[in-house]
Amino acid sequence: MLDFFTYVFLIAGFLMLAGKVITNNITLLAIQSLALSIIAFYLGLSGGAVNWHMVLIGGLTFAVKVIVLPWILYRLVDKVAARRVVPLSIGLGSSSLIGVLLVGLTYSYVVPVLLKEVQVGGQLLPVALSTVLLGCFFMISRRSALSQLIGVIVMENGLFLCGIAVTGGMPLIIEFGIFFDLLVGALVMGIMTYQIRDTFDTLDTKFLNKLKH
Amino acid sequence: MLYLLLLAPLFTAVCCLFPLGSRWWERINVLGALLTGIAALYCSLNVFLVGNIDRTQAFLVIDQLSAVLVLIIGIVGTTCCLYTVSYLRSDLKNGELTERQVGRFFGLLHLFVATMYLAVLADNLGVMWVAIEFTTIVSALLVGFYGNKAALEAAWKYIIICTVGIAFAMLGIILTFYAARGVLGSDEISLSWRFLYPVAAKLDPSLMKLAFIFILVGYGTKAGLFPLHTWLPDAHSQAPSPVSALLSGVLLNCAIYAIIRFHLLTTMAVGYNFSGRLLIIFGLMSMAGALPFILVQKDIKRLLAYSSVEHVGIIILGIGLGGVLGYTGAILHLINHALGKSVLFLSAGTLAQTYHSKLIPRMQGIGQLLPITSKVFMASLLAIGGAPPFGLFISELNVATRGFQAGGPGLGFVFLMVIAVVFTGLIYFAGKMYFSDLPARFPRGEQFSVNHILLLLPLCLLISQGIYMPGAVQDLIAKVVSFMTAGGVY
Amino acid sequence: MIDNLLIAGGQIILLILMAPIVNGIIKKAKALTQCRRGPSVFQPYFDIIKFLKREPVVSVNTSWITQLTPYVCLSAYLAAGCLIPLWEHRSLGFGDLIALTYLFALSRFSLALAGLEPASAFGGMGSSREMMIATLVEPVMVIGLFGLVVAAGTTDLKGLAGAGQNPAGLLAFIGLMVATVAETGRIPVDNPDTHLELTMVHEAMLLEYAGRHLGFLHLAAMVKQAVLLILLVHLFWPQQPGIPIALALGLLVGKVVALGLLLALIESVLAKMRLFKLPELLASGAAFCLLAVLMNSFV
Amino acid sequence: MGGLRDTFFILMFAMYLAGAFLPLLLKGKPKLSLGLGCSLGAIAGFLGLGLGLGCLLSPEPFEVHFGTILPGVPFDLLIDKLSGFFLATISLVTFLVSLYSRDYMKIYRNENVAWWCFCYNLFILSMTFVVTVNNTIVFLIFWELMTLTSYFLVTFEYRHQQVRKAGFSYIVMTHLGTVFIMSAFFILFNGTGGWDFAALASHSGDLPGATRSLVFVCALIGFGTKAGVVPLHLWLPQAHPAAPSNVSAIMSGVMLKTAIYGMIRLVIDMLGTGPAWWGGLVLAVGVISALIGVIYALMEHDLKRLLAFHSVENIGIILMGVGTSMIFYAWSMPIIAAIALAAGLFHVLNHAVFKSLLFLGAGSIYYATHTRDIEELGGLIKKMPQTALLFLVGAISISAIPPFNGFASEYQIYQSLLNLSYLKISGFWSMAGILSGAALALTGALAAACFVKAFGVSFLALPRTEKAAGAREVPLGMRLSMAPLGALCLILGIVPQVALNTLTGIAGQLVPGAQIPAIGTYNLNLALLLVAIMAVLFGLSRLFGSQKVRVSQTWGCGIVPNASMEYTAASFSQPIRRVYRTLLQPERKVRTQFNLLPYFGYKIHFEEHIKSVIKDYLYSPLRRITIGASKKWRCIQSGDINLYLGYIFVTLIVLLVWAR
Repeated sequence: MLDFFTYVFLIAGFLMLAGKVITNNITLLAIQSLALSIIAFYLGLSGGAVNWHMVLIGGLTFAVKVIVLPWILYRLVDKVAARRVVPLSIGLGSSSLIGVLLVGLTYSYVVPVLLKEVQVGGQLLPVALSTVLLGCFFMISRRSALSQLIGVIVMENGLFLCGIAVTGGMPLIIEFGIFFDLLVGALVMGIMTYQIRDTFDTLDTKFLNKLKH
Repeated sequence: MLYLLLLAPLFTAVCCLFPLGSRWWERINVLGALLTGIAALYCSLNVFLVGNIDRTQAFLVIDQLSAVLVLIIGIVGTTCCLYTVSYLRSDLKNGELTERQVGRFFGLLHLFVATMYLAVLADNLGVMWVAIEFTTIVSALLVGFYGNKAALEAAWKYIIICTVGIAFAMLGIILTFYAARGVLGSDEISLSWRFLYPVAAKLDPSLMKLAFIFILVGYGTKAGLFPLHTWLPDAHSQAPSPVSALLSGVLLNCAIYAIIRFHLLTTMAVGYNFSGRLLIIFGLMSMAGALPFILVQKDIKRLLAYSSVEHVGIIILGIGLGGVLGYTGAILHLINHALGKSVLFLSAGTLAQTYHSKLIPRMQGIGQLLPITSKVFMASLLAIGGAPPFGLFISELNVATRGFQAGGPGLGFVFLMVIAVVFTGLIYFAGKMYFSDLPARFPRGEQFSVNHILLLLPLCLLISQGIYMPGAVQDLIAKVVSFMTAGGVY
Repeated sequence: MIDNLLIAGGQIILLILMAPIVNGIIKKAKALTQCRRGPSVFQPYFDIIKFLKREPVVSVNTSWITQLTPYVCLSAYLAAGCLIPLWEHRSLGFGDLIALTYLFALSRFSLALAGLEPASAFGGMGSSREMMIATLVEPVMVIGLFGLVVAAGTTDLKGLAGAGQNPAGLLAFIGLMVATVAETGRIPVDNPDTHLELTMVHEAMLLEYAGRHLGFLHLAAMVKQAVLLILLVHLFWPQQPGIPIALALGLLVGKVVALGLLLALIESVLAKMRLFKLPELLASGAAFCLLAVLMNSFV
Repeated sequence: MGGLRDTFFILMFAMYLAGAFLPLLLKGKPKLSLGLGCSLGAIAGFLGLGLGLGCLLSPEPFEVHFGTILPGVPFDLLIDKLSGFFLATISLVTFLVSLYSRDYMKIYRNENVAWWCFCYNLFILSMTFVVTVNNTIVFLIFWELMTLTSYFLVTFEYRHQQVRKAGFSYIVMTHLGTVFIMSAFFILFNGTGGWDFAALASHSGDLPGATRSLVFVCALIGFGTKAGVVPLHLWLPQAHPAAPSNVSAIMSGVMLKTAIYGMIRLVIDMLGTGPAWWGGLVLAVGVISALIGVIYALMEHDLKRLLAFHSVENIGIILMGVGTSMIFYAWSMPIIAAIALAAGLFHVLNHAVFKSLLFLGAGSIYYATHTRDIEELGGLIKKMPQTALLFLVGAISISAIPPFNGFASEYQIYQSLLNLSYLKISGFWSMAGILSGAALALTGALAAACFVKAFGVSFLALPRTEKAAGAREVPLGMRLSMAPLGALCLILGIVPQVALNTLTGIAGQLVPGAQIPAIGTYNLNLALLLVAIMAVLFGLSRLFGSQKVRVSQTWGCGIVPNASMEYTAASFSQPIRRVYRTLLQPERKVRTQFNLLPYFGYKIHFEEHIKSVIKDYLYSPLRRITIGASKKWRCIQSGDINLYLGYIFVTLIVLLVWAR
């Protein structure tokens, strides 16, 4: 059960790399977030006593990342993205390949070698770290401002999973802080996307290259 | 008192949201800035003079290290906020902004200051992270405030790159948390500096190593370490000048502060060789990497921004080299750079505003256009270049000495050489701007005003740092350094 | 001190008396080798006395420097002559070898200035060439002399008596001879007998001088030649100490005249060189001197 | 005694500070501020001279403590004999130059003279402290302050492109040189025992030989840059002419000497004896500087550039003395080492005297004619006879002609070089001694040629331009402040033993316990002899010769010569240019415009330029490479956000892999 959703989490992240239609990416993001909240719920409820902390995180994730953020993103796409297809800086084939490499790196090197002291069984930790890296790489390989926003959220997802996996959740107030942060950040980035669209008539970051040297 | 320090700028920010008109906003701003400055001064001096380390508050703590940062934010932040008044006035006059934006600007400015205070006062790793991420968000709005293409581009790059970087820092915090919980056994205190330091030696070394790498990449991005600095020249050059001054003078220091904290922790857990060496490498890379951009540059504010990268490198190198001399040099440099660079950005901003251009070839004859401001500009440029009688010379010498001792003659020599070559770049452009003739279409001369006092005060402090530090200041530095050499335990 | 001054006075009188006749003998010898009869050996005396009687004429463009130069030149060379102990090997305490070479520089300096002063093109040309030649001669001379100095272990001229009497000395002698030829302004370096614009060096500087001033300067040139020859004699063929003064003086004059004849011979068999060939000539002189130095240093 | 020195010191300090800040406050009244700045500077210089002489002559050093000014850095002064000597030299020159400036600076009355006074007095103050402080960090602060203030003095007339360039190359080169100085000090510093010189010196012996050599080489490069040794001299001939003449007099006369002080202090005093090749290297550097400096000087017709190149030459001569001394120290022969060092120091003093005299003379020419190009001068001896006499004294002195002071010190250096040969340690060193001696002789000959040109072309014959024709004698104040320098040239040349035997005392201080015999000199005798002979000759010609001197036109083959027929500076130096063409690489451009036939040229355009070999083959490529590489490197900041994110990503991956 846990492994299944973990894999869903990873595969959603991976599929994002393989696709270039922005709406699909948002859907995948929502699916990934859903997987994350289910994992949180599962961890919170599956033990003997109910871990309210986890449940709360799951709920928040569900509310913010499955409903609010995708909704905002869809709205943004409707408003600003003239084309649904995202320009790439690294081709789909090679980016998938690099994605595999990254996952391989986490599975074969980072977790077993560098993190051998961390006593966390299962797939949670490698999947979480892979997702962080994949999210970052997603941002590198996409040249659209919106995709970069999505990438940030994917990275946050990875971080949350990592937090859950390694520590069973950070202290609550901090989790709240991070959530709030994320929400505000996403909002600000959304507003900026909007402004960029207004000013540059495009979201392609290729045109954001006037400042150099 | 610590809460007052946070609430004063927050309250000011909130007040500025009300539609009161620019006169009132200015008054609120001045009042708030002064109040915040006094509170900051009180809090930090309380630590140094009375030795009263306040660790009773939940989530907030002020010790020697954070007191230094509070002091810097207090001085530089207040100066910048006060300077903003005239800056915005002339922007309003030039039609760059509307009156409605003025209030928003003040509000964001004070919010920005508040988040920085939170970042350095936070006792909790997580809170600190949140605060630093908030500084990014708020200051990104300020960077993009003009809303033109370049500003938006800079703001976008800034927020995206820093957010990605900061995300990696979170991984480091999670790992630290995990390691600390294994030792401390409790969730609530495992993220608190004051509980972490005493047990630092027991933390798992391999975990802490990895954590430090993530932290270094994360906060290093925010601090502008090469090659993670890419957002910095864009953001600094496009932001309104008071914001550039704050970004360069204080915000970078907040990120450096975070790195210092983790470095102290890691050093005790892993031993000196790991994080120290990493910091040395990154410090040198930042210095050397920024150098070519300083030698060949057209935009004055980008020039200053790259110089900030270089100076962050110097500070990080000093921290990495460690020892009494290294820490003394780094801390002094932290202070001096904040003072010098903020004055430099403010005066350069005024110059750029008057010329309606940031391009060095267009800024000819600054000495005739604005005699006083340009002299301040020249003096602070020399200061930043590392010339005596300014403080940066002394702090660089301290770091250099430590470099020769700990890193061998090669390291020390490269360090000194890079600084000297940077100086040549700076003096070249300074000469071009100052020793030239003003085009006829500009008016000449300026009146001495309160702005110049705002610029001269930090400059005087810098000179004092360079030739005569009062005994009290020397004690202050010695206290911070002994705090650091003791590994952050009090 | 007083007796030193008296000896110096004696040497000066000797120099003044000896220098013209040495010059006369050289001229005579030259003439003979060229199958001419030549003027009397005493001709230089007559010339100088005649000049000294005449009133001096100076250019309107000149200042006190022009009028001072003849005195400076002559006294510098005479003073140089006082530095070499002539009959007793007794140091007079006026200076040593280095002072001697720099006294030459003093007179050259003032003469070159005087050459520039009348604002004519010739004088300037003479000064310019003179200074150029000096820069070539000076190192040769100094290397040669220092080679001997190292052998003797002192720069004092008393101690240097006969310093050249060793195997390396011959090499040094050849080198120094080249330097002397150049310094005295003889063929192949300069031709003292011509006033052809394109070739003259020393004479060009004197072109605006007349009367008493010219007489002094001619005398100075002769004294310079005599001093250089005496120096060579002192270094390579020294006087035996303890012989009677009259004999010593006679021997000295004889030796100097012998060297002068050698100069005359050189002058007769060689042709005047182009000015810019001079570095090659002096380089060969320097090479001989260097060889001498090498031999002296590495023994 | 100590009390008196305290008073002198405090007064001097106060005067310099007042001289710096009061004019700035009185900026509105330029005349007053100039007068105040110069007078206070002169008083301070006088006090400094007294203090310096007092310390030079007194057996025990003079100490001042100001307490700790920076973390771990006490501001302590320790004026021993060496410092006292340099302090006295600096103060002597600055005293007279300050007096001179009162009148001279009037030609800059439209400029910001208050700012000039500020920089000027601070400049002198920092020089004063450079040679007297006893702490590395304070030394470096004042060293840099000295550079900075002199940079502002150099760029005083910043409206000229040339001046800006000169200022830039000056500050860049000396700043880079400072890196080497700092390196030398910091390698010596071992982290304990503080920053004062004694602490650094006390453990310098424990360092391994290679490290000590590294310190030495760093010191040589660093101080050599400031002193202007070849090939690090490039800034010098640019900066000196760019500055106002009174400033060049100080820069050339005494500022360069602070580098010599630094070298002696760091290498001989603190580092102690090293292998003989140290001294050999210094000697070689000295020889090369002397020769190259003087050859380039000959090619110049900008009077101040010419003098600047002569500074390179004279620094070379000084270094020959210092280097020889270091060789003797290495062979532990303290007595001849002390004498050699004294010879070098004596030349320091002499060069300070005659070079500042010459620069002030050049300043007077500029004051009178507003040009520094000697091709535009001529005939000034009639317009400004006293200045001409003083300049001539300087010219003779610098050409090392007896009985003036240049000869006296060069003579001592000759003797030291020959000592090197007499010892016969090995054939190599004997050769080195002789060849250096020959090089010194050549230098002297070239310098004489150069000053015949400089003096002859600018002061003698006919005025070449209106500027020269309209010249008038400079104000009395300027002449009066040059006169003591001229007198000193003669006095030091006639009785050098007074100075020399004091200076051997300094050298003796560096090697305690060595009994250094008094040096006797013959200069007085020689001078008396010369004067006596001249007097006799003069008397005889008065007695027997005709008293009248007829004045007539110069003979010009039938036409009355005018100024355009005079020998120019360029033509004067042409033979030498030709002899040294491999080094100078002259390039000649001749364009003849013909009238009708190729035989009737009516207009000939002639240009000849020499190449600065060192600049063309060393500095320009270096600069080009630096700028080119920087431009290439900038492509990493391409403006592409994806790339930037990639940097973060790659950095992280690399660190993760490295962490293992």
